[in-house]
Amino acid sequence: MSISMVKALNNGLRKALADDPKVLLMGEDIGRLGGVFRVTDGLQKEFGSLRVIDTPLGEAGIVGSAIGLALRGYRPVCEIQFDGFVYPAVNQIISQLAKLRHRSGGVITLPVVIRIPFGGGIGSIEHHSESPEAYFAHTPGLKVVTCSNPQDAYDMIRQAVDDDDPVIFLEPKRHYWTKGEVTDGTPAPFARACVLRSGTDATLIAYGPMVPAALEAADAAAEEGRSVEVIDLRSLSPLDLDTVRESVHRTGRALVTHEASLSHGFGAELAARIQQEEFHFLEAPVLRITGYDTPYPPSRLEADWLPGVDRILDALDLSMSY
Amino acid sequence: MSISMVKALNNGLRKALADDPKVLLMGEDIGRLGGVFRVTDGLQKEFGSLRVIDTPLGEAGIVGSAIGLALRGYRPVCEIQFDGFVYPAVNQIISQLAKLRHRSGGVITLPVVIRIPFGGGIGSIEHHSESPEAYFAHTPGLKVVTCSNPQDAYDMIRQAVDDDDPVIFLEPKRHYWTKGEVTDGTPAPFARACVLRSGTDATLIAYGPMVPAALEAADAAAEEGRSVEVIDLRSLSPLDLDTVRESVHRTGRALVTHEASLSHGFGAELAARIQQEEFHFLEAPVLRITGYDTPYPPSRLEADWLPGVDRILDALDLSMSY
Amino acid sequence: MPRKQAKTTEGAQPADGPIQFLSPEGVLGPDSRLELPSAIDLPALYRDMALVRRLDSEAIALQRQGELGLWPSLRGQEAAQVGAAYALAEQDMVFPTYREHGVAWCRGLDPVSLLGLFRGSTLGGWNPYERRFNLYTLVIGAQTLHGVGYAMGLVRDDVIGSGDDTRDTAVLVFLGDGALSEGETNEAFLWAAVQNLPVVFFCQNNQWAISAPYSVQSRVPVAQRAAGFGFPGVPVDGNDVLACLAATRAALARARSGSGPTLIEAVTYRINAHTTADDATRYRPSAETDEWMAKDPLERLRLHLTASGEVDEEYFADIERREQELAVHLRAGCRSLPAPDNASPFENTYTDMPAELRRQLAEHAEFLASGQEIGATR
Amino acid sequence: MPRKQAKTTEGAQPADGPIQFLSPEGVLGPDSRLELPSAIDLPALYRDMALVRRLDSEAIALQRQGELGLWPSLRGQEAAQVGAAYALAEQDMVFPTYREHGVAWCRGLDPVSLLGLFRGSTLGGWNPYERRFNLYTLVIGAQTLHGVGYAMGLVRDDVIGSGDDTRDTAVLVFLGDGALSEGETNEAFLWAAVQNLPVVFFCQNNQWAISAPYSVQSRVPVAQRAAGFGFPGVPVDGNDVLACLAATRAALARARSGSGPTLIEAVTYRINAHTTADDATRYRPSAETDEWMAKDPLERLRLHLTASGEVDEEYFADIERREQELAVHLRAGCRSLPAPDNASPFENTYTDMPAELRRQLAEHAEFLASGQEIGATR
Ligand SMILES: Cc1ncc(C[n+]2csc(CCOP(=O)(O)OP(=O)(O)O)c2C)c(N)n1
Ligand SMILES: Cc1ncc(C[n+]2csc(CCOP(=O)(O)OP(=O)(O)O)c2C)c(N)n1
Ligand SMILES: [Mg+2]
Ligand SMILES: [Mg+2]
Repeated sequence: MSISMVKALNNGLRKALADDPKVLLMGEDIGRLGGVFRVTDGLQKEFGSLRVIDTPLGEAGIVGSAIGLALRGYRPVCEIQFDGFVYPAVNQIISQLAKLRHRSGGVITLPVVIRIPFGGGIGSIEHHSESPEAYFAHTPGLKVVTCSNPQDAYDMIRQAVDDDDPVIFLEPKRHYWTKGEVTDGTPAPFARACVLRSGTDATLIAYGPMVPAALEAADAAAEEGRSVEVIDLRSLSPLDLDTVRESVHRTGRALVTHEASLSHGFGAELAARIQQEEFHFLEAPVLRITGYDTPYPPSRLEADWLPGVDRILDALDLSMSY
Repeated sequence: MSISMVKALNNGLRKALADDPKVLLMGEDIGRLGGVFRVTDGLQKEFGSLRVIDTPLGEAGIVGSAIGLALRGYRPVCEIQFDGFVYPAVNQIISQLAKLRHRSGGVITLPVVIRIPFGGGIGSIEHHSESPEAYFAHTPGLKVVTCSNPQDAYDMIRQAVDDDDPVIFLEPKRHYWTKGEVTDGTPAPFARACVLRSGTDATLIAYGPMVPAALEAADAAAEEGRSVEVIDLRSLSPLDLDTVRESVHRTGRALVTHEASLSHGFGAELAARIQQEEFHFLEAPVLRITGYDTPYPPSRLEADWLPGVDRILDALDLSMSY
Repeated sequence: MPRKQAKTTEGAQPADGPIQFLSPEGVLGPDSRLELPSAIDLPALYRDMALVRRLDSEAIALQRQGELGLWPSLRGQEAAQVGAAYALAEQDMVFPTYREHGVAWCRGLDPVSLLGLFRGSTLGGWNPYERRFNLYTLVIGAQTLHGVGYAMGLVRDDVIGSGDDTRDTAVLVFLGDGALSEGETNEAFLWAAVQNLPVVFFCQNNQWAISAPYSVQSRVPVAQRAAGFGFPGVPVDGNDVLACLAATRAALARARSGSGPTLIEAVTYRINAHTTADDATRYRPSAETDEWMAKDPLERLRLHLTASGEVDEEYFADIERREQELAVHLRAGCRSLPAPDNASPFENTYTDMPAELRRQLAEHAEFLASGQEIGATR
Repeated sequence: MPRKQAKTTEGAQPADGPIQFLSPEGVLGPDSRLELPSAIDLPALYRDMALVRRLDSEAIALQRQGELGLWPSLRGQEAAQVGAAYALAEQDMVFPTYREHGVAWCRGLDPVSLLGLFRGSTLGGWNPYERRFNLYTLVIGAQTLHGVGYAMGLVRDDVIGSGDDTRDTAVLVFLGDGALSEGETNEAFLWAAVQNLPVVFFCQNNQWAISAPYSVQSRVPVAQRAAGFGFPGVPVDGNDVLACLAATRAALARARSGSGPTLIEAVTYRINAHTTADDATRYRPSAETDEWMAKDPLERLRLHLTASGEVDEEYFADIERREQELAVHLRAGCRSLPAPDNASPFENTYTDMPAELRRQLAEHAEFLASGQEIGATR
């Protein structure tokens, strides 16, 4: 069945709600309206307003009360309406959600999922195109994952709900309406990266929003006779370094791409790891193709500001030139 | 005159207040009490409670109202009592403070300083030993600096107040009581790193809390016949990459140390840059000596958990072994 | 309608209902709690409301034509915005949300400058210092603290309580009913109260925060919140421009005199969907909208003006002409809004561009320059 | 004393003052606003207050001896804490700050477990589910939202409003006066109000938040805040254990019955400095402390018990013996608190240790193992 990522998430959440009465959804406008992206469409009608909760307009309240619900045995799935509105909840996320298991010596588990539509490219206004993944990936105690296609969306949202650790679940909003086959088979392991395309000349690492562009770039490179392996990380924390290493070890070249700003972005950690672990096997430095070190620009500039196929190919040229 | 870092900061702030009537200090307990670390000791008495403001207990309020004061032409210096309590202010910092200049097309300048005692090693309880620098360094629009000695503390706090951009001013609380000479000469440029010790075998990069350990490690290494260059970054954003590159270019080896967790910590960006810029000159991968990917441990564990001289020396051994 | 207290029943007001001077039928009468403002240019008020409504309709049309990405309509809230704006002194500072097009208009902003944000050609659009009208703030509640800080600055500048009307200054902060739930808004209330700041919080309770009715945010009227922090809350009929003006004028005077903050609740209604991207039919019955249409803020003043004979046909014809001019101005202005410069994000992130950002800008420029050729081959 | 309303004058209470049954002179009398609780074991209440005070003193002594890094003293707040705790049913859940040692004691926690956090040997110290007493929360206000979420869970578990005293459950959240200023606390109030949650917020207004007197946080009494959100606020004499018990009992009963939240303000005083690391002489006059010493919560109950003849000398001797035992237990227990395991941070960050963390743990263990030798040479 070919469905959009929105529909895949909707199906996944429906299944999670049906499978376990302790699963709750909570967020702004997720009930009647079904969320501004309709990810929760119809779920309040089906499961009632005690389980699909239209909350007041307060993100600290959403995450803070989700922690309390988890302490009472529930498995809340919070929706943050847009990436740029997660910051009021950061205190509860960093100081409480991420730390309570450690604080309690392992007694407390907080199976809380925080869903966040993230990234740009949809012509939106300020605060609606942020890429905050590095903040969360730098926070021990959180898992951070993202999906790049409907099948992963469907599988990973259920795995996130099933996971006993807090999960920041990042949804690449510019691919919300991209369709793909979704089946009910055995999903890939939650924390495992996925080699989407194998290659021998270079390894191109992407996740969430940038995966389609990475695949497209690999296609274009193939036409020029270059064989590019594409890895979809899926899990940003923990990081599946084994898959990355195995690939770079073979290809000798690594490129990372993400929308977030370059400095201290996710690619920095990947570059740091790869150069350390594969020092003797690298033919070229790890290169990063990312957003710039500026706030996200007005949307009329985003097409140029965001990394894309051409910049990836330029970086590939550069990598090959070493 | 040999004074503690606390006293140096106090002197610097006093001078800033005396030089410009638009400078204000604001924070919890900074007036009568002089701050929990006494950095603002005596300043309310000297400059009055309209200029040295004891605020309500709300960090969002502190930073949010500092933005409003800056819009009215003031230069507020906010104190966040401890690193772990900055998170309630993160929404105002990331979405407002860092972005307003960009949002306004350069019309608005926000000369706001946010002072944060940071880092561990003082036997404190949870939330009192955090190292949040990477969160801020990943946020375009913010400057992020830290000092490692009284002279820099005295110079840099005034430079931060004079700077027209928002500055996150991180104070390594475990060196608050370390004394050093402070004179009134011409300070080093604000955004410039400083080579504290020159060497030829490897470059050891540190900042704030880890600088004394880095120097100690270099001393110990010298006894073993290894010449280690030590760089104190001082400015974390913008990053003085020129100084770093020049050094690593010569030594061929780079090590970075910080207290913050390894993954996506500040060292990741440095490693990513160095491996890219000095690819052909590196004799060994850039190595990182950092806190682990766990929340900050109970204080009885911190001495072991924190990176220290021995771990730096082990890393140096490893680097030299390539 | 989600709240009892919000109900503006036809005819007499319950004593604890919102303050109202002008009934939906256009009948002007007193309210025991506030003096009916004198020497008000009612025709001017109506004209501005009409023009603001037209501004809104044109922006919606521009959005439909693809010239704007999004537009948050103010329809239904013209009286609240124009009434509040008329109470401002020139030196007062305004902190809007993203819906105060009517206040912007009264502040004298070129309305074209409001479009850039929603066109994606800028994140700002005007100089906030020029007309003392801050940039729109999209993060709910965040601007309330900026207003508080600005008011702290006024205290320190000693521009309150002198009795000099051209000098004493206050801050007017706008917020929606949804913003009442954010922690930051409540911190703003608390700071304003404790420091007795010259700030007026003007809450347009338009009954909805996207799909959430007011009952999701609160079980008591907005004005009651202020009492909890120790300052007055004043509910007014937000569709009565006179009530809005009078209450805001009184509150600003109070603020300027150094007597502290006020929270005004303008009970009104968001006639359109949250923005042009929203579909309100998913969550609210059209009957509710119809009910509020009957309380239209323009219509009641039009009825009053006509009945009182204060205006003639030429007056309405003149408004129609001005509306036309405005529409032409907006359409032309929107299309000729300058495209943003690719260098601007780099240039405006810091006061002086750091070396690394210069490097990135150079790389970006080079990439864009090479784009033409590359685009051809790839 | 920063607040008018907080003043507990000797003798008769003003009608709007905090609820009080037991005067500082030990005279028991009615208060028109609340029923004097019946069938209360006054000697037990006094005993627990005395033991809690001793616990506190011993912890301070342990800090002085270097066994603890820090201790936040509850001295002066024994009545508030013991009174509130006595109102709890076993199934109720408590969310403390970092100062509720008295509540922990009444909840049946081994008091030694309170020391680990301040000794630096743990960040927790007990199983929060065992005695339904959550871990201490150090970030001001954060626990208020956890309590709210837990109460949302109670509603969904359908354990309110059945009338079954052993089943119906409520949440008791503690907070300080300073916490009233955090946005998160206000969000908690709002959520509790809108959803009518079974939660009681118990605010110990000890007049100070470190060096900030209550006047820095608010210009009105604590209880008034609740009204702004639409639920009752109840001021009680926090040094009167009976008033604290009665008010909390009533509020918890209300919560369990499904009638919604209450905010209790226990007007009390922090006799000692904020923590052992603080120096209160820098910011408050000793005269103020003296004034409050005269309203000591233990002394008034001791006076009452002695005067009423309910207890004899043996009773006090027994308390003294128990205090001694407690002191011995605390001292021995503190010193024998297990040192934390170097592996524990790695083991407790996630449910299953990720590969990278396993690698780091191995590296760490190896480093520590090699430490002995290396330490010798370097
Ligand atoms: C912190 C934050 N959370 C969520 C949003 C998304 N959002 C935009 S408008 C809105 C509703 C605001 O309602 P209200 O305050 O009543 O203002 P109105 O739109 O009705 O004028 C929401 C939830 C936001 N902008 N900021
Ligand atoms: C968010 C946050 N900001 C600052 C602090 C530092 N701090 C610790 S206790 C305290 C005062 C708390 O006062 P109050 O709430 O009245 O509780 P009390 O200590 O009087 O019991 C402050 C400011 C903190 N713990 N958390
Ligand atoms: Mg609204
Ligand atoms: Mg207190």
